[in-house]
Amino acid sequence: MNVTLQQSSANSVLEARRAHNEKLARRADQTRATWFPLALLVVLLALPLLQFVGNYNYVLHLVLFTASYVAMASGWNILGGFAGYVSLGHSVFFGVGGYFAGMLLARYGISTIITAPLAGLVAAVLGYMVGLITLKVRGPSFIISSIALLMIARILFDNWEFIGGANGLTLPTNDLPVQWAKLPYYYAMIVIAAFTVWATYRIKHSKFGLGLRAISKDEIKAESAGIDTRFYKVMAFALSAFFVGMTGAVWGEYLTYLRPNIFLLILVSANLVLMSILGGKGTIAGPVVGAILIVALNELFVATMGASEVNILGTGLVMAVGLIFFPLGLVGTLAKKGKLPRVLNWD
Amino acid sequence: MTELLQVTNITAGYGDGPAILDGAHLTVEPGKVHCIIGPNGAGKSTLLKSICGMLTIRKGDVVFKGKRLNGMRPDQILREGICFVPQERALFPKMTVRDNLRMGGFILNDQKELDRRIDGILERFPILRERAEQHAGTMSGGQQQTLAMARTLIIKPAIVMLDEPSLGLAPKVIQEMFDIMKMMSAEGVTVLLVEQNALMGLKNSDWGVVLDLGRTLFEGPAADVLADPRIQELYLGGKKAA
Amino acid sequence: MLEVKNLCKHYGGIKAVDGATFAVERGSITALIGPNGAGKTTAFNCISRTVTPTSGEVWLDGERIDQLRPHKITAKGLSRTFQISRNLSDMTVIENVIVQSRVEGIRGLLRPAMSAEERDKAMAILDFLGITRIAYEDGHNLSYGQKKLMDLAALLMSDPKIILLDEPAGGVNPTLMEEIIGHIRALNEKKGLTVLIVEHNMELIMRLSHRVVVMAQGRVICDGPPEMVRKDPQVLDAYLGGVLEEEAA
Amino acid sequence: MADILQILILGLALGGVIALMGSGLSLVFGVMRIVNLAHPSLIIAGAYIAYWAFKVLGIDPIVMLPVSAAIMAAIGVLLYRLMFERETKSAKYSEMTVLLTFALAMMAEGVLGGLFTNTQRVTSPDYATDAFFIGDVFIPKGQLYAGVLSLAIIAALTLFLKYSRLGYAIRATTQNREAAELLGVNVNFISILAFAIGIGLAGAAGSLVSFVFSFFPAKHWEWVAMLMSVVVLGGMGSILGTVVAALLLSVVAAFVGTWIGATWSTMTFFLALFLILLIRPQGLFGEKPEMA
Amino acid sequence: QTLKIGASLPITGGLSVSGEKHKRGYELCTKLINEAGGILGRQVELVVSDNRSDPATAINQYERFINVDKVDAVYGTFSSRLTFPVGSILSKYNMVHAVPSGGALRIYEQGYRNLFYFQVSAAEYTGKDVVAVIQDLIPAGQGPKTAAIVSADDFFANAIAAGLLGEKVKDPATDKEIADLAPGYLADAGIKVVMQEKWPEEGFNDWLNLANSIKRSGAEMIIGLTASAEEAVQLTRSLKTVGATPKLVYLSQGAQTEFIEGVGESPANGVMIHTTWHKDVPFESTLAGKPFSNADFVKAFEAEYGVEPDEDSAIPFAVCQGIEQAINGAGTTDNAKMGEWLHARTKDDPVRTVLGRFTWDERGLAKDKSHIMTQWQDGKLNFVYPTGEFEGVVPFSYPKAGF
Ligand SMILES: Nc1ncnc2c1ncn2[C@@H]1O[C@H](COP(=O)(O)OP(=O)(O)OP(=O)(O)O)[C@@H](O)[C@H]1O
Ligand SMILES: Nc1ncnc2c1ncn2[C@@H]1O[C@H](COP(=O)(O)OP(=O)(O)OP(=O)(O)O)[C@@H](O)[C@H]1O
Ligand SMILES: [Mg+2]
Ligand SMILES: [Mg+2]
Repeated sequence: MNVTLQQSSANSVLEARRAHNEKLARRADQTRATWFPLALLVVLLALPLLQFVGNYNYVLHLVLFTASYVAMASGWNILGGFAGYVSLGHSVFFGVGGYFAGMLLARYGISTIITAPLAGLVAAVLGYMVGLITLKVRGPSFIISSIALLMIARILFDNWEFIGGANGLTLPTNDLPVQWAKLPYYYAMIVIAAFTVWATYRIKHSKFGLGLRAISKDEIKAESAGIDTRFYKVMAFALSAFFVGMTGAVWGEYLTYLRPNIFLLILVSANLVLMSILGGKGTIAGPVVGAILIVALNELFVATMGASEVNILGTGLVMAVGLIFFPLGLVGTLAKKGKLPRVLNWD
Repeated sequence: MTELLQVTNITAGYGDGPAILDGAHLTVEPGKVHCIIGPNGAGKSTLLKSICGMLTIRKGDVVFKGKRLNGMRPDQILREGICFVPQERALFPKMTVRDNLRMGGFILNDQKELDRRIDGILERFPILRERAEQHAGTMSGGQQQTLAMARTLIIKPAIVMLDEPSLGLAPKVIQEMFDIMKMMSAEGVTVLLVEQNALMGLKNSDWGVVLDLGRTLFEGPAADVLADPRIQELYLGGKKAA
Repeated sequence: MLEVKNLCKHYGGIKAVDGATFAVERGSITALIGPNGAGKTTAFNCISRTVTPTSGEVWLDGERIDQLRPHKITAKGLSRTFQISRNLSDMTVIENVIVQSRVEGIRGLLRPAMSAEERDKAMAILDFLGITRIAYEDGHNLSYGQKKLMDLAALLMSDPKIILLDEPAGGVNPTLMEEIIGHIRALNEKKGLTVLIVEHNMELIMRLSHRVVVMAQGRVICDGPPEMVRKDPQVLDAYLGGVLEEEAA
Repeated sequence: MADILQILILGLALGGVIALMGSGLSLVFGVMRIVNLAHPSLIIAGAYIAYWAFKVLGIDPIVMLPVSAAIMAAIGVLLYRLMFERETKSAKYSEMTVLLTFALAMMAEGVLGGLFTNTQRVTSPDYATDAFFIGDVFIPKGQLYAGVLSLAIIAALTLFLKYSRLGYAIRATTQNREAAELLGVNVNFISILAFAIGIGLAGAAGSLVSFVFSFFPAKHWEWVAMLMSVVVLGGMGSILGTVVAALLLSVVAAFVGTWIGATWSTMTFFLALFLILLIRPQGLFGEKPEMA
Repeated sequence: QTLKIGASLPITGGLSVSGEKHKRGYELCTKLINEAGGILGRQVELVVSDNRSDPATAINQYERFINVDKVDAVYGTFSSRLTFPVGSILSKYNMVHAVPSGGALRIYEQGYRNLFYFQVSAAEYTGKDVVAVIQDLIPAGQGPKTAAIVSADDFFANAIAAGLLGEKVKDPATDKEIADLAPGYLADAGIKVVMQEKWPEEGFNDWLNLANSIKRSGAEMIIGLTASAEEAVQLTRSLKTVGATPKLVYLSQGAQTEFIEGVGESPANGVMIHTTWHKDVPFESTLAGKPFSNADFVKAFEAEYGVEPDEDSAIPFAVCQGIEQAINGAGTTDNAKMGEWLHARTKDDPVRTVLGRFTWDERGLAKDKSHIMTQWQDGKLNFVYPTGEFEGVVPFSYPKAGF
């Protein structure tokens, strides 16, 4: 029998696959828009000038509030997004940072803006130690262990008389006039947020970040590829706690009131998770976009629907719809489909 | 010559990705052993997945006993009589070997008959009988492969499609495997297999198919495929025929 | 170079590895064969410490490694592949490969994830294995054989001293396998790479290996040069089932 | 001595109810790999059904149990089709479901709050605040009935999943969806069924809980952490583990609460979780995770 | 142009039950004012938003009221834990802060300006009236000699407990002593505390065990300082289940309808609760310049919502009345002037609300007021103390006949 092998060079499948791969390759080194976050930062730094022409305290408050969540969600992203360990207990570090710096302020009068890095460090050490225990398990068990951590911290703080127990602790307010009173915290928070975003960028593009991503996919494979998974994970935990702790420090003084149930709330952690996931877990711009989106949505709900159960229903609905239609988050899903606007490509 | 399964010029791919198959065709005749060969990534597994309904077919037809299968679910296609053992072992890792076999006969309604057939299988494969209560996920690679194969023997379908049945099996067992396949085809079950161990595969088949870059390059008697020098060089490791 | 002494791994009543002892000489290609369920993969797992051995010792270069964590062992130059490929989904093939390149010290951690040299090196390896076409594909979306090749590429990326291959030929096209074997042999000859390989493809084993260790039921039943092993009646009975004679005929 | 016995009984009584609530969670995880964070809020929904039936029609919550289970199961079918169906193919199904059910919990809270206000409710059949007195020692009737009934339900369900053909199909689908489909299982139907069973169980638990604890829509936050701790401690997916952990922890908590202080009794659950992670990460009855 | 007043309330979350009732109080009062022509001739627009029981959100929302909605005045929020941080922010903006709920003494010792508490007194002093009932209404020698105090670990409950037990109130930030309440009201009345226990604010379930401990302690008086009506229900039901037999039960919460609905008539019988308000007390107040009695309030409330009001709606109603009178009195919505006007109230020219008359000291605590002690009797909440001040006082029932 005659065998015919037509090795036609114009094989359409070959073409299609090559085109596909080229598309993927192009996406891999798509130029990122570093100018955009920088421009955003400049605008935000100049924003308080508005105070000269009127009272824009609420705008500043919103930006500050958003920035604090940007910092925390980005910090959370290191552990939850890069390493794949979803923690619902990160508000513990928010609380530890807040209380540590807050007590220093109350007793010695040192502003939390100065002690924030120290507070972050304390949170990081705690994160490191907790990580040694809880990072032994992954998936649902880890999530639950993080909730348990939160509960334990809550009970301990509630019963620790030295820091005011469940009744809380008031901090002195600064003496600036109403118009300028927010500025120190505003700038501190913007700087912390910017620093955190920059840090997550650096981490993602380092060997450490690559290792974390490998860990999030398959820990055994990662370990056998020569990655010290335990060290990487625990470091990721400590780093993410660090940024959340710093934020907590400044937030405490800004609120002038420390109370376990302001900081140690599951809803605070849930917000971090929601923001990161809605924006795009594991991406740089994701937590930022998520934070802005959630704060804006909250404002919208408050403004249009006021007080009602619609509020919580709305939040749940947004989360569900977001997850169903953007399973990788806004940034992640758009990037996968190749439809991400250039300005949001930060990684 | 009446064909049992006719695949004509199908196009298929994963999700909204590129077409992996484009212009693949295949004719399966009753009672014979068919062997598909081709390099890695040629689309062999993809072809089998398209036939059994795991992938949506974008263009072309799959016709089985005169009935069009396009758009049917895998479980419906199984009930039509086409059974598929994928390459990545389709076992239930946290079920025992026996329960895996029991699942193999899920479409049988007669539980007594099922138990009888399971016993028959365990009889035939001593290694499985030895491990009947072990979780399938903790078995060795070859043991898992054996189990996956053995499971297809429980129901007696019109066509069995096997994706690299010899994978990870010891030489002695491979021989047994092919013997079983021959026996199945003798019993009237049509076999369609994909093999990288092409020499072995073709030697034990009646019909050979060469697939590369998503299209069928050659279809013909297995002996012809084995004999062709270009196929030798490209797909069989360049050795002279035995 | 690699010494396994009295290695045991028991799962409840099942003795997956039951007192296996063998050694791999520096610069040699040693094959580990045996029937299905003989304990070959389990032995690999114990050596690379993916599972904890029940008892026994593993020595690498005169140093005991069975107490070390897996990444330490990898850092000492011992790399392995998995019988059932483990790939990192949502990461491209090239990332899957580069992940395996060596990172040393804290400073190493801060290095860029993918330097230009690493990328070039990875691409060269992929090219050799014929899978550049899918370099940017998701590591999960590959065909069975492609995954095996990707694993192999990752292994070569880490410049190991000794590699443990678990059925590298399973599911790989024979023509391509020929080339891969050629490459491994070249590495072995030129760079003194030590290889321990598990394979069921006897023909390949006979051509490639300097020495063959045969396992059955968790024990080593035969150990010697290929010619000797293929004639051993015990091996023929337990493993080969007379295949080779048939082929020779 | 009577004291110790009494504390033991009270611990067991509370443990029975917690076991009931937790085992639904465990079951849904065990057979479907869904960590249903909405389970407590669906229990509350079930409790509302029992509450209104009790208040308006005077039907005993125990009698209402099958009805509220059926209603919740029907709601489960709807939820599955709307929220979970399209996720089943996702590689990150398990992780996705954690987040989706979290969203579901919030939505349920919102809807329940809108329908029933945030006033706290409790059904009060006579047995709810009554007890059997045996000498000095008493056994609270409400908890006893709830505990015994729930153990019966759980046992029945476990047997069903273990031995029935549908049970096989459900387990197979969870372990390897593709393979199950290739073997002739209509996986979508099976998934809906399994989900409906899980939610129906929440409905059943709701009826029983309605006379043990008081509830309002936001209450689920308090329950979720405790129930989850019990489930992890017992070993994710092991129902026996959940029951044992619930009973054990409740007894320990009862002693801690009496001898050390009520504040610390809640802590027992969380500390125990950390301890188990230290010494036996897979939980009391969990299977050791597969390695290579 | 409308006159805007903002209130942030916990409509969802842990405090939602009371939050919802507060909203009704504010809404009803606003509606009545508007029907009567508004304040200063302007219609009043009430802006309520939900802070989900979260302090940070509450602060955020008051900032929003002031800066974005540009409200003319605000009403306070519910609970000490929310009031504390809100106090700081409102003080900073110089707003009049009329507090419906937030009884911890520490709030009033922070030096916040323009704070006005619309309840009897700081929570620390509540015990005074409890002990007064025992001393005045129970024949000498028959009163309880031992007490068990169980309390929620809540700002408010802790404060009541501190007064009863005679603890020191300290500011943990600076360790400064705010008040020394020694020896405590119970010791004053010669009652020995035989058991004391606290349960955590959230996630506590082990009520039966707690009740059992109370029973074992053999205390003749049970003092239950719960943070919510829900907890009061749980505690009472458990006490019934274990078969406790105290002579007297005093709860800090439980005047609400949910309580009687949850526990049933007979277990509730004889349970004593302190309140700031009771529907039968003949308080006279003014609303929109016209007389408006407490009975009018109850009637209006029932007409609007179809249920009887309770304390949680009456107090915010009074807050609203206070703000209305302050704006009218000052003749402007300038909060500084309103504050001055409120501070200038005297015994003869007080703020008149459905909670009675209010004048305040420098800190913002009401002067010369005492609690109304109520008791559940046959499914009705009757008020039993103070005797001789108003009509309608019902005889005190003692001792309690089991649950
Ligand atoms: N799940 C998937 N998603 C996207 N693309 C895929 C997926 N699986 C396979 N592919 C692509 O389809 C092509 C063909 O794969 P297929 O599995 O059919 O190959 P094969 O012929 O079976 O190869 P092998 O012999 O290696 O098993 C490959 O190039 C692969 O990259
Ligand atoms: N986790 C486990 N639990 C119980 N038994 C196990 C486990 N892992 C492996 N085994 C058993 O140990 C034995 C050795 O398995 P192993 O995978 O090492 O075999 P192998 O030599 O690699 O075989 P193959 O050639 O089929 O891959 C097998 O009988 C297997 O069933
Ligand atoms: Mg294939
Ligand atoms: Mg193996």
